Amino acid sequence: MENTNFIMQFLEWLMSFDRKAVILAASAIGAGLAMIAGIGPGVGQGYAAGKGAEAVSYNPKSGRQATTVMLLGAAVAETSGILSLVIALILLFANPLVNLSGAAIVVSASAIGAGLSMIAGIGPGIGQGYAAGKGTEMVGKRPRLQSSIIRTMFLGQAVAQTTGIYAMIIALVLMFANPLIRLL
Amino acid sequence: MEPITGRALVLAASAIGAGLAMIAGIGPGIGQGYAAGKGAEGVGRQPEAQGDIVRTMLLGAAVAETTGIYGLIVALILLFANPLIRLL
Amino acid sequence: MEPITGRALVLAASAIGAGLAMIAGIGPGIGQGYAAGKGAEGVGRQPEAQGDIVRTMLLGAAVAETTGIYGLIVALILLFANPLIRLL
Amino acid sequence: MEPITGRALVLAASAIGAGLAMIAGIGPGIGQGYAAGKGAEGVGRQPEAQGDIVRTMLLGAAVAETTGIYGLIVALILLFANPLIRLL
Amino acid sequence: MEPITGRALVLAASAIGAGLAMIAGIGPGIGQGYAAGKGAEGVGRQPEAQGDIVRTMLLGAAVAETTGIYGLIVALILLFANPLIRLL
Amino acid sequence: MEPITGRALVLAASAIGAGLAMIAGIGPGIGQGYAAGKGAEGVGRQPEAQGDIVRTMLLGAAVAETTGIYGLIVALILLFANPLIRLL
Amino acid sequence: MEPITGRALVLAASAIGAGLAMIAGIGPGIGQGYAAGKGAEGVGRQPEAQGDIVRTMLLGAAVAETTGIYGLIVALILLFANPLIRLL
Amino acid sequence: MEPITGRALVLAASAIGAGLAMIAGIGPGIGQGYAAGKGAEGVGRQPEAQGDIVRTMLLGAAVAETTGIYGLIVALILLFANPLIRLL
Amino acid sequence: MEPITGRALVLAASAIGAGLAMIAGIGPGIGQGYAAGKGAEGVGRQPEAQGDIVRTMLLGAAVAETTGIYGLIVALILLFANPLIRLL
Amino acid sequence: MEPITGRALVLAASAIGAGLAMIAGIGPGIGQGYAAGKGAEGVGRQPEAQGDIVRTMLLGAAVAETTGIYGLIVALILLFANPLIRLL
Ligand code: NA
Ligand code: NA
Ligand code: NA
Ligand code: NA
Ligand code: NA
Ligand code: NA
Ligand code: NA
Ligand code: NA
Ligand code: NA
Ligand code: NA
Repeated sequence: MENTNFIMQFLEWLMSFDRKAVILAASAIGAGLAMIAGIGPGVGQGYAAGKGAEAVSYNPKSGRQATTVMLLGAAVAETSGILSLVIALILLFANPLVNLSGAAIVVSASAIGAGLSMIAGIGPGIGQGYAAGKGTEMVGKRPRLQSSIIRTMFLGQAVAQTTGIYAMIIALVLMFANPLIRLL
Repeated sequence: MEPITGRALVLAASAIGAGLAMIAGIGPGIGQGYAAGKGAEGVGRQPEAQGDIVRTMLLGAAVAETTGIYGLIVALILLFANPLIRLL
Repeated sequence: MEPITGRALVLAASAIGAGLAMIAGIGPGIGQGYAAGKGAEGVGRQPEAQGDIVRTMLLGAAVAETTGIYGLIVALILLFANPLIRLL
Repeated sequence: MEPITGRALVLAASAIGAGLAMIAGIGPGIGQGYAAGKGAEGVGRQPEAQGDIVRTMLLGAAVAETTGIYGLIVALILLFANPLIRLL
Repeated sequence: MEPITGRALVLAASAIGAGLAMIAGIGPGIGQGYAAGKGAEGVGRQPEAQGDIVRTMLLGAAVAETTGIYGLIVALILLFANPLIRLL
Repeated sequence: MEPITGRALVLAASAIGAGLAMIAGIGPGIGQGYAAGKGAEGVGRQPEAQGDIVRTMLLGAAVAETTGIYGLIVALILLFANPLIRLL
Repeated sequence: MEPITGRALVLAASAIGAGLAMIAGIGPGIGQGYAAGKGAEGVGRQPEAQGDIVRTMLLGAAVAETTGIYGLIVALILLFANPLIRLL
Repeated sequence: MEPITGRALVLAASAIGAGLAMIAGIGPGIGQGYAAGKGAEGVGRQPEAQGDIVRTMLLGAAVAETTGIYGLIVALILLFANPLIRLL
Repeated sequence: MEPITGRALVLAASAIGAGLAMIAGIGPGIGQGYAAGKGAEGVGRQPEAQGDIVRTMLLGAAVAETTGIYGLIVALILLFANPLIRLL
Repeated sequence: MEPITGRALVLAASAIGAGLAMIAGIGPGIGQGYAAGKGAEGVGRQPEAQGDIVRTMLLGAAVAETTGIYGLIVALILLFANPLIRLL
C-alpha cells in the first residue's frame, strides 16, 4: 500500500531500520547536544581568569591567594561541563536505551531529550564562573576577608547549580527510569 | 519491523519537549551566579553587612529560580502525568 | 496496527511547542539574578535603605517575570486545554 | 481510521510556531531585570529620588515588554484564531 | 482519504516561519531594558535633567524597536496575507 | 487528489527561511538599546552636549540597523519575489 | 502529477540556508550598537574630539560589518546564483 | 519522472551547511564592535595617542575576524568546490 | 539498488552529533578572550608584574579550555572510534 | 534511477555537521574582540607599555582561537577526510 502522506512515509522509512540503529543514531545526536553545555564553564572560567589577571595586577602581593580562589571557584564552575560529558559518554559507551523494550521512537526521542536537557548547564557554568571572578577580585583586594568572601561565593554558586541538577535528573530519568515507555 | 502508533509519537514528542523545557535552566544559572558574585564582592567590601547582603542575595536568587522551576514542572508533567495521551 | 491519526500529530507537536515555550524562562532568570546582585550590592552599601532597595528589586523582578509566565501559560494551554485538537 | 490530513499538519505546525514565538520573552526578561537592578541601585543611592527612579524604570520596562507581547499575540492567534486553516 | 496537499505544507511552514520571526523580539527586549536601567540611574543622579533623559531614552528605544516590528510584520504577512500560497 | 509538488516544497522552505532571516533582528535591538542607554546617561551628565550626543547615538544606531535590514530584505525576497521557484 | 524532484529539494534547502546565513547579522548589530553607545558617551564627555571619536567609531563599525556582509553574500548566492543546482 | 537522487540530497544538505557555517559571523561582529567602541572612547580621552589606539584596535579586530573567515571558507567550499559529491 | 542500512543511519547521526559537540567551543572562546583583555589591561597597569599577570591569565585560560576539549573528544570519538556501530 | 544510498545519507549529514562545527567560531570572535578593545584602551592609557600590552593581547587571543580551530578541523575532516564513509 503506497502511502501518499509524507509524514507517514518518513516514519515508515525510519521504522524500516533496525530498532537498535534508530536508537543509536538518536544517541549520537543526544551526546552532541549534551556537550553544548560546555559553553557555560568556558565563558565563566574565562571571566574568572580575567579577574585573576586583574587581581594580580592590582595587588601583586595577594596574587597567589587570588589565584587560589580563582581555581577554587572555577572548579565549581566546571560541574555542568563534567555532568554533560558524563551523560554523553554514557550515551556513547554504556547506552542504557539500546536494550530498552518499547517503541523505538520513544526510546530514541528520550536520548535526544536527555541531550537537550543537559544544555541547561550553560547557565550554572557562566554564573558560577562570574562568582568565581568576583570572589577572586575581592580576595585580591581584601585578602584578610578571604574566608567570608569564599563562603559567600560558594553559597551563591550552590544556589546557581540547582537548574543544572534538575536538568541532569531529567536526563537520567529519560535514560534509566523512562516513565514514557510504561505508558505505551 | 514494528509500526509507529499515535501513542508512541506523542510520547516521543513528550521526551523531546521535556528536554527543551529544561533549557530554561540557563537563565537562573547565569543570573544567580551574577548575584553570587555581587554577594561575594559586597561581603568583601562591607563585612559588617554580611547578613543583609547574603539575605538579599538569597531572596533575589529565589525569585530568579522560578522560571527554572516552571521548566522542571512542565518536564515532569510531560514525563509522569502526561495529559496529552489522555486526549488521544 | 493502529495508524497515526491527525489527532496524534497535533498532540505530539503540542508537547514540543510546550517545551519550546518554556525556553522564554531564560530571560527572567538572567534578569532577576542581575537585580538580585544589584540588590545585594546596594544593601551592603546603604544598609539604612534596605527596605527601599529590596522593594524596588522585587517590584522590578515582578515586571521581569511576566514573559516567563506567558511562556508557562502557553505551555499549560497546549498541555491541558489544547484548543487545536478542537479545530480538527 | 482517520489519517493525517492537511488540516492536522497545519495545526501541528501552529503548536510549534506558538512555542517558538514565546522565545521572544527571553529579551524583556533580561532587559527588565537589568532595569530592576539599576532601579534598586539608584533607590539605594538617592532615596529622595525614589519616585522618579521607579517611574522611569517602569516606563522603560513597559517599552521593553512590547516584543514579548507581540510574541504572545502571535502565539494566541495561532492557538485560538488560526487564520491559516481558513486558507486550506 | 484526503492526503496532505502542497497548500497545507506551505501553510504549516508559514506557522513555523511566523514563530521564528518573533524570536527577533529578544533583541529590543534586552536593549530597551538596558536603556530603561540607564534612564532610571540617570534620573536618580540628575533629577533636574529628567525630561531630557527620558526623552533620549524613549527616542533610542523607538529606534531599537524597529527590528522587532519587522519580525512582527513578516509574521503577520505569513499569517494573514500569505503571498506564498498564491504562487502555488 | 493534488500531491505535494516541488513548487510547494520550495515555497514551504521559503516561509521558514524568511522566519529565520528575521532572527538577525536580535542584534540591532540589543545594540541600539545599549546606545539608547548610553545616550540617556550622557544627556543627563552633559545636558549642554545633548545635540551632539543624540546625533552620534542616531548615527551609530543607523549603522547598527543595517544587518537587520539585510535580514528583512532577504525575507521579503523569499516572500514576494521568490527567485527559487523560477529555477524549478 | 509532478513529483518532488532533486532540483526542488536543493532549492528548498537553499531557501533555508539563505535564512540561516542572515542570522550572522546578530553580531554586527550588537557590536555596532555598542560602538554607537560608546561614541555618544565620548562625544558628550569630549565634544572637542567629536570628529576623531565619530571617525574611529565608524571605522571600527565598518570592520564589524564584514561578517554580516558575508552572510548576505552567501544568502544572495543561494537565491540568485545558486551554484548547487548546476551540480545536479 | 526524476526521483530524488543521493546527489540531490548531498547538495541540499550542503546549502543548509553553508548557511549554518555563516552563523559564526555573530562572534566577530560583536567582538569588533566592542573594539570599535573602546577605540572611540580611547581616542576621545587620549587624542594624542590616536594612531596607537586605532592601530591596536585594527590589529585586534583582524585577529577577531579569523573565525568568521573560516565560516565563509567552509560555506564557499560547500557551494563552489563541494568535495562530498565526489565521494558519492 | 542498495537500501540504506542501520549502520548508515548511525554514521549520519554521528556526523551531526560531532558538529553539535563542537558548539561548546563558543564558551572558551568568549571566556579566554575576556581573560586576554584583562591580562593586557593589567600588564599596562603594572608592567613590573607582567610575569605573574600572564601566568594567572594562562592558568585560568587553561581551566577554561577544558569543556572545549570535552566537545572535541566526543566529536573525535564519534568520527574515529565510533562505539555505537559496534552495538548494532 | 539512482536511489538515495547510505553513502549519500552520511555525506549529507557530514555537510550539516561541518556547518554546525563552524558555529564554535562565535566564541573566539567575541572574546578576541573584547581583547582588542581592552588592548586599544590600554595602549591609549599607557603608550609606553604598548609592546607588553599588545604582546599579552595577542598571546591571550591565540589561546582564545583554539576552539575555533577545533571546529574548523572537525569540519575539514568531515569534508575532506571523512572517516565515517569508510565505516559503511
Ligand atoms: Na538555581
Ligand atoms: Na523568576
Ligand atoms: Na516582563
Ligand atoms: Na519593546
Ligand atoms: Na532598530
Ligand atoms: Na550594521
Ligand atoms: Na568583521
Ligand atoms: Na580569530
Ligand atoms: Na573548564
Ligand atoms: Na581556546
